[in-house]
Amino acid sequence: MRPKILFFKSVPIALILVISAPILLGYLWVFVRTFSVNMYGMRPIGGFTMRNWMTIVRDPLLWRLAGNTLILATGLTVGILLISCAAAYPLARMTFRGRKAYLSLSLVLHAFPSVTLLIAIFFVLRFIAGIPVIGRGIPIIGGFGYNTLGGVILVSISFLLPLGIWLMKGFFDNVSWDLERAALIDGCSRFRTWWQILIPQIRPGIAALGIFSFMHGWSAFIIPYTFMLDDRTSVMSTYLNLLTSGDRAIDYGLVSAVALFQLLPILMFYIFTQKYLLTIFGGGMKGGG
Amino acid sequence: MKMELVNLNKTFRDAVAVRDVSLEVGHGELAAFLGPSGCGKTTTLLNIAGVYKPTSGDILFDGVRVNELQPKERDIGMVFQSYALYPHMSAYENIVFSLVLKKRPKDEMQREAKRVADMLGIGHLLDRSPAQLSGGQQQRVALARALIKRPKLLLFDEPLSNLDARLRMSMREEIKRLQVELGITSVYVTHDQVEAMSMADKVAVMQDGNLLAYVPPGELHERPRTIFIAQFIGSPSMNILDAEFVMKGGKPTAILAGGKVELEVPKERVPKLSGEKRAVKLGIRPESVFLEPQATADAYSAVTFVESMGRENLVVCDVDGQRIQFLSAPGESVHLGDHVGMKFDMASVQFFDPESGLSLLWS
Amino acid sequence: MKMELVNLNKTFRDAVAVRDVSLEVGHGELAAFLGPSGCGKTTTLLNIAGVYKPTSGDILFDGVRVNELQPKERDIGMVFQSYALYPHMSAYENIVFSLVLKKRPKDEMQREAKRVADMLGIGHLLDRSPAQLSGGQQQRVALARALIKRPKLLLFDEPLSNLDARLRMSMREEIKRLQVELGITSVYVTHDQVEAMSMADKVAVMQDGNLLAYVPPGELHERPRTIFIAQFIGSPSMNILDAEFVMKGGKPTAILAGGKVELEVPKERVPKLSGEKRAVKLGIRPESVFLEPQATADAYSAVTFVESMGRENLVVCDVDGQRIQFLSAPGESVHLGDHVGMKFDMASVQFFDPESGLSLLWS
Amino acid sequence: GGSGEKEAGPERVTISLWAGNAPPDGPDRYRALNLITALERMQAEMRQEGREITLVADAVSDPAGWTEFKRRFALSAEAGEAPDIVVSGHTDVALWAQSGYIVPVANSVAEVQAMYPQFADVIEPFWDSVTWNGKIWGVPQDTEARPMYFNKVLLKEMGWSDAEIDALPQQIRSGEFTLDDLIKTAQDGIDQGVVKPGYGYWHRPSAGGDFTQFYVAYGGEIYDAESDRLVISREPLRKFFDFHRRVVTTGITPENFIGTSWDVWHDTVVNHDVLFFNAGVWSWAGWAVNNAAGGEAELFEKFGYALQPSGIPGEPGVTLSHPVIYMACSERATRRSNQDLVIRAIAHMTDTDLNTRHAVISAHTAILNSQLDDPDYLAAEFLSDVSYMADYNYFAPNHPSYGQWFDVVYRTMVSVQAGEVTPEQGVDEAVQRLQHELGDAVVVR
Amino acid sequence: MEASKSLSGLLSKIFPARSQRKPNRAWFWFLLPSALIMLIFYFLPVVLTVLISLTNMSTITGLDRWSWVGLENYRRILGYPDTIRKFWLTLRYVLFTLVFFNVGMALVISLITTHIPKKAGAFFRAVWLLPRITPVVVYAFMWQIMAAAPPHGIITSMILAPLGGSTTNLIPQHPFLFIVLMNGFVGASFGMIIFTSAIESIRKDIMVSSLVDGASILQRIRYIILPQLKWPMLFVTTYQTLSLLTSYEHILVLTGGNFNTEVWALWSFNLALNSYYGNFQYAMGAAITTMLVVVGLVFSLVYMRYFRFDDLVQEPKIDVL
Ligand SMILES: Nc1ncnc2c1ncn2[C@@H]1O[C@H](COP(=O)(O)OP(=O)(O)OP(=O)(O)O)[C@@H](O)[C@H]1O
Ligand SMILES: Nc1ncnc2c1ncn2[C@@H]1O[C@H](COP(=O)(O)OP(=O)(O)OP(=O)(O)O)[C@@H](O)[C@H]1O
Ligand SMILES: [Mg+2]
Ligand SMILES: [Mg+2]
Repeated sequence: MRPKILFFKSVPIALILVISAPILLGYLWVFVRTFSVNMYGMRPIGGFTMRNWMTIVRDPLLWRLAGNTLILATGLTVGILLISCAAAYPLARMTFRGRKAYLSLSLVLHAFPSVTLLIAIFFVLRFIAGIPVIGRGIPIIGGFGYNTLGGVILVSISFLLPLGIWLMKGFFDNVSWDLERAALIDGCSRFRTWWQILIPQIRPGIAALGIFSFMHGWSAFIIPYTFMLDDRTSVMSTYLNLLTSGDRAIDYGLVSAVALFQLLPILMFYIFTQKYLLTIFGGGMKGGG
Repeated sequence: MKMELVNLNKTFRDAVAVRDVSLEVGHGELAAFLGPSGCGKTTTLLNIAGVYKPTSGDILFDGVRVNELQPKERDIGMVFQSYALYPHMSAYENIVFSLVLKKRPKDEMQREAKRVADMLGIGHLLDRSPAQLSGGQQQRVALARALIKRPKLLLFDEPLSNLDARLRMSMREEIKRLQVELGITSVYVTHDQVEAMSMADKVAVMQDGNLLAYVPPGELHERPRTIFIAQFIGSPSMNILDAEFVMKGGKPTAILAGGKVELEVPKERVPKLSGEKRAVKLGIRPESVFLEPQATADAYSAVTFVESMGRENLVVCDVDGQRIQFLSAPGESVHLGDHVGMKFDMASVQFFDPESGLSLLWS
Repeated sequence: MKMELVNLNKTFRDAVAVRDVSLEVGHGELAAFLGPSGCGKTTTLLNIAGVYKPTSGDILFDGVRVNELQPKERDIGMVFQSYALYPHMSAYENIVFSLVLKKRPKDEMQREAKRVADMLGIGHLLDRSPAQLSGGQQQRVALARALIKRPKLLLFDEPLSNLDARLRMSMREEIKRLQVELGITSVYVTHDQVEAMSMADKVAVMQDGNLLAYVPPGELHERPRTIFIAQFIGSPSMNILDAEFVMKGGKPTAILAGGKVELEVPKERVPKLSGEKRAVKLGIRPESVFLEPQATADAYSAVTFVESMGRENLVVCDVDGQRIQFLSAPGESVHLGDHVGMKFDMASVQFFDPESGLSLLWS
Repeated sequence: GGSGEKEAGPERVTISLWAGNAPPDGPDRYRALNLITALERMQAEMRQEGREITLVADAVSDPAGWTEFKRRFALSAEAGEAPDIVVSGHTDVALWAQSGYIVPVANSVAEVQAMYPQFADVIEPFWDSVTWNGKIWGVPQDTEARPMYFNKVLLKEMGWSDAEIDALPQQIRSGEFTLDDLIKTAQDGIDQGVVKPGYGYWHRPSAGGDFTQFYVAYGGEIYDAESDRLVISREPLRKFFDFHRRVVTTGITPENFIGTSWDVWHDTVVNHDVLFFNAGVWSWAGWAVNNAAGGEAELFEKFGYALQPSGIPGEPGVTLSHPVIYMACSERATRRSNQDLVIRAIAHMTDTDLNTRHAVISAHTAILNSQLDDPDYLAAEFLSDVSYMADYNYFAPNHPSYGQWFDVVYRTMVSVQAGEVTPEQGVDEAVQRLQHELGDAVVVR
Repeated sequence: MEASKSLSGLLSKIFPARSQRKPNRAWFWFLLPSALIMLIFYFLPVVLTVLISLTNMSTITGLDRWSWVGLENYRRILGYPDTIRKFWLTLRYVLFTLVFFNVGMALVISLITTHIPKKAGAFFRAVWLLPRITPVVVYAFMWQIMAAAPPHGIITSMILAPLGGSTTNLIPQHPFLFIVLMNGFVGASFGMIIFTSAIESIRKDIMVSSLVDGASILQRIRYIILPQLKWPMLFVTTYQTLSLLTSYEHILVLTGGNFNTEVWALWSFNLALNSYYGNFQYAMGAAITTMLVVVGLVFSLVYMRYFRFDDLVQEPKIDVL
């Protein structure tokens, strides 16, 4: 019996090790590359160097861009979570005309490739930039017009919205009706029920969307690059672009280091959300409704 | 607060769950809902709570129509059949949640929670989360949550179903005491008749979404309006026998088993028969049937089934193809296959119309 | 299959839920678990099912240790207290799920499902999803799901708690019949004593994780080993009175209420007292106390509480500061404040040690 | 972009500049940084003229590749947020002039030469590269050549004498050594076992202007200035395709080669004994720093460089020049009307020392006559060596649809090289596609 | 005065005062933010894009001097010799990546990682997240290095060369395989995140009860877990189909569209926004996009029918508000 259990436990691990091998190998390479002058296959050539990491540590711009990136990623995450949790709630749990239509439409819009919408969105942002205060006059995010962090956040939110709404709707669907009923009877408004009772039940969903949107915001390139003009106020990914574009010889050691540097915060964010958001609540209910 | 239902209907897409229910629960009264599983009790409760909107009909609180009022505007407390505890809150937080919503001071909340929780015997569990509680403990937390609010109307949906007999009894007393003390109008769904009988001012019996009766508990037991009620109320349930009613020698008499059994019917129990019809259904509760030496027995037959029910035994006999069940007193020992004599106490006999099932005594 | 628990322990992080429980359920037997809410019944069941792993101790099936076996390798059926129906499947799919896993032919599944569902009165609901069923209907689906499998071991966790009395009775008969017919070893958790008494071959009483007794039902009622069992079993629960035991005129006598009441104790009920100790707890069931004209009464006192319990009334009197409760027969009408005489039937009296709570008759 | 706000006191003007494809700390950084020095000089000059002015430089070195840079510039110009000066390839002139993002510097070469002495110093043919529609739309900043490098060590192993090796650039320049000879020599090396198979000749691994050098080397024409139309010549195109198929079939170039990463590419040509390879002059600087363990000295020891050989015996070799130029943005694009001031700033950026500073650091070749005598420039041995190539260069045409022309030609070349189609089929395909995409804008010869 | 009155009238019509007890519009407030965003940043741009596809807008015309050309752009697209080939390539690419990675691999990973010890599960999920959060250039470079010829290549020099296999750059040899692999390893994490959290949110007692019912782990996956993932699967499949149809970045960086790997989206991007020489043909790009969208719509409709979208959108069980 013992060997059998061992077998059942080790087969999945072995399996996932095999299918993850390309990634593990690839990132091992990237990691080693940051410390070596050059590499042939998995073999470092030319010795060990700290130069790449020192470049990062010493570059003040990079840290500043990291700050901007954090604002973008956080703004996007908070925005998308709030907006899609709000939208998904009535779509999952209220009766009104046009419910299904709204759901289908929101998904279908995703069929439009973001790149080619850029020109059209440019028209919109250019218009918003002309509106006083909202366009240009908000601290930290600048505003919501062309060439502001806020504008970039809004555009990014819109691109993720189909994802958010659909994902959250699925999670709301699974919450027990009696729970919501109990809250209403206890004296909650529908808003409060949503906020205080239902939202905690869909924490795995929030984790999923949160992780996803944070990652998205943290590594977003095309939108900030297109709609933000000054690299000094832009984000990390444009800095990375700085190192890799054109047909110059690319310093892959440095690029790898910056890439890893950029990965760290997301991995930390991921670990955090895993721990706090993926613990789900059980109990307190019986029955299947 | 007085609560009225007027022609309440609730239809789900493919099923009628509540049909034309009208009743009134007076201020401070407790109405119990009894009925077989799936008869629409929970649905009715959810309509009163404002969670469901009646398909038609009205709900009145103190004479005011509240159909359009939101649950939170109705000031009610409810214990759910499924408990419906908030899984992300501790037992304490679950209990005081409604007070938090009312922005009560913290120390008051703590005091009240402690009081209610101790009363329900869960004072030591307040820190646990629902997942760490047993079924009965969860149910008591749900109960505490409804009681702490002291609402104008309390709705209980089988609130004690997961508790043991002793706890259940003391809980039932506590609920009743509290309800009377505070004068809270209450609706109480239960499948435990003793609970319904002992707590309720009036009992509503439902079947398939219809309200069959809404009467004080004693009346329900003594004067059942239909065969269904007669059989549903009381455990073990009433024996229903095919009989013929005749005047024999000037005395009203019920004849059973093709004439083998003749029973004299007391004056006040003579069925109202219209015209010549004499075929009736005779109802007699197991408690009114006793073992009797053969000489003086009303009927005599073989025992087909015996079951221990704790201190008494349930005895089932077959009299000419009709099943009669009754309880044997603790001392008497009856065995399968014995032939026994039975005596019928006709003082509480019931008669029903065999076709409509309606009572021939109390309609 | 014979199922044994040997010194079973289950500890949650901060609480001991099951403590050193050992018992044996013989092949084809049905063991009922009784105990107050939170005493560890469900936890024990989940250990047997293989859902929890014992903290220590063994579980044996036919003498083979199965601690390490996965639930699916144990061939068990279980009715969960929380039902645990699969929300994405219709009632039918829920019921036949275990057969699907065994790759049974389709028509067999349909036949079996129909049979079980009809037996449980849910034949017409097979197409509905759990969310469209009432509480009792869900419970019956859960029951059907466990029964259809005909496993080697059936575990029931309060399987009838949401059903009305009548349905419950017929269901209980069905389950018992099926269990006996198929000879399936079963463990049955319930809070309904009548259910336990009438169905079980042996009853286990638990308190705070401890197994207090594991005996046949009759013995549990007649020969309780501790005050806890005595009071827990039987409803309304046994009166426990402070008394002194003396020999008075050669007759064993219990003296209550500072000598106001003297009761003669039958020979076979004389307590085993060691040494000079004479203070005892006298236990007498409400059923053994009767109303009696004052002249011949054993005791006399004012009625402090009367409650209707359906056909009988529960009467509570206060005799010299001690509470005595008993049932008045249907005919007798007793009112609050009346002074009544009581007669004690000493044939079934119990005596307990006031300190340890152990029986002085059956230990 | 910056803005030209006026305050009390001395007039304060900000002049902004974006330079594309130039990482702020890369060798091309002076494309932007020169503005700072230029404005200091200009401010001093203007103060002498009696104009109290403070000039502030807002120079952005944009590291993004050309594509992204141009997209961003186009959109900011549409939003009225473009910089005053944009530094980009000369091929953008036609487009941006047409869409009104930039203003002409002058109406003729004569006029521009008369404007500022610095402009008069520009080697005259380079003005062609910024001429469109008869007007001058920008000022060249630098240029480059894309030589054919050869591995001297390998040639020597193959039995070439030092003299023969030293004469090779001259032979190419005179048309004695053609592309066919290149294939033959490489094959020779492989046959002798000196050169590893597939290491005879490497072209660049991704799209780039270098490839038109072969087309031109076989006599292909790209642009007909008179009618302002693009040209595609069938026969040269066929030969060009054929050459790129042959290098694979003869085994001097590896199969499956396009798409190799630049990192690998640079390392291979420098350290792994490739006989011939094409690359820009600017690569030299990068190799010295990143690839060659022995720095520039090692490079000189190992490699020689020449024009790209001609395909036709007797014709001189060629090279493509792609000058990067300064352009002054229009009022529409910047919402400012300081273009005169801006052009004056461009003139200061064209000071010899500034341009040389940039050229030397980034290994670009000169565009000013005075640079050729500049001691700093002369000190850069490699640059002086390749200066002569300016005489054999050609420019990509200033035609708005040139990008499409190039894309079609390049893509077809790749599929011919991979053997998906024969050179003849490739020609038909390319011609058909060009006609479909460009219609009247292309002439087939 | 008049104006303000009619305005307030209008406002009170849209936002009825609480006391009026008109049909409740809680849903309206919940939907408002998302509706606004979608309207402004999606709906409007989509309409604009379709309009742009009917013009000759490009860098040459700028954004304000274009003119209408009707269906000219569409005519030209259909006239290209390899339009159809690219279309099939796109479908093939979408299908393979979707089936093997974005849904298939995602399921496998989420199932495995939820069935092995918690920490190991979290670790492997993090590993699979890496490709998504790594900048495309670096990620593409990783693949290039893996496939490069020796001595640089990892696969070639570590695996193939010792076995005597191919020693040239693998990407041009198997371009289709590599674009699917590269996209797949990024795409799998999307489904993985969603499936994992959906699995985590299945009620505990149901998981347990299935085991007691006699299900093995594999059977539980098949009968309990997968059916409860229906909504996430509909979503992931539809969403990822649309994403793949419109994705181009990885192919762009890996092959630049060479070796017959130019899918429609990349083609659109190349035309509209990726001219080395700066002439962005906005209108052509918009036209290709619009055609792509039609394909996307067809896919979504088929999926919604096939997955019985209507059943998945259940009726609310609370009537009020
Ligand atoms: N996961 C858990 N963590 C901590 N304590 C628990 C957990 N599960 C149960 N308990 C505690 O263990 C004790 C036994 O619980 P169990 O569910 O077995 O009771 P039970 O006898 O089934 O009660 P009931 O009749 O109310 O269902 C209870 O006190 C309960 O609070
Ligand atoms: N959402 C629903 N959709 C369709 N039918 C429903 C729905 N909810 C309940 N029903 C049906 O309506 C009837 C009444 O249900 P209800 O829950 O009110 O029964 P109940 O009297 O509370 O029963 P129990 O004692 O078993 O809890 C049942 O037959 C049930 O199956
Ligand atoms: Mg119910
Ligand atoms: Mg339990």
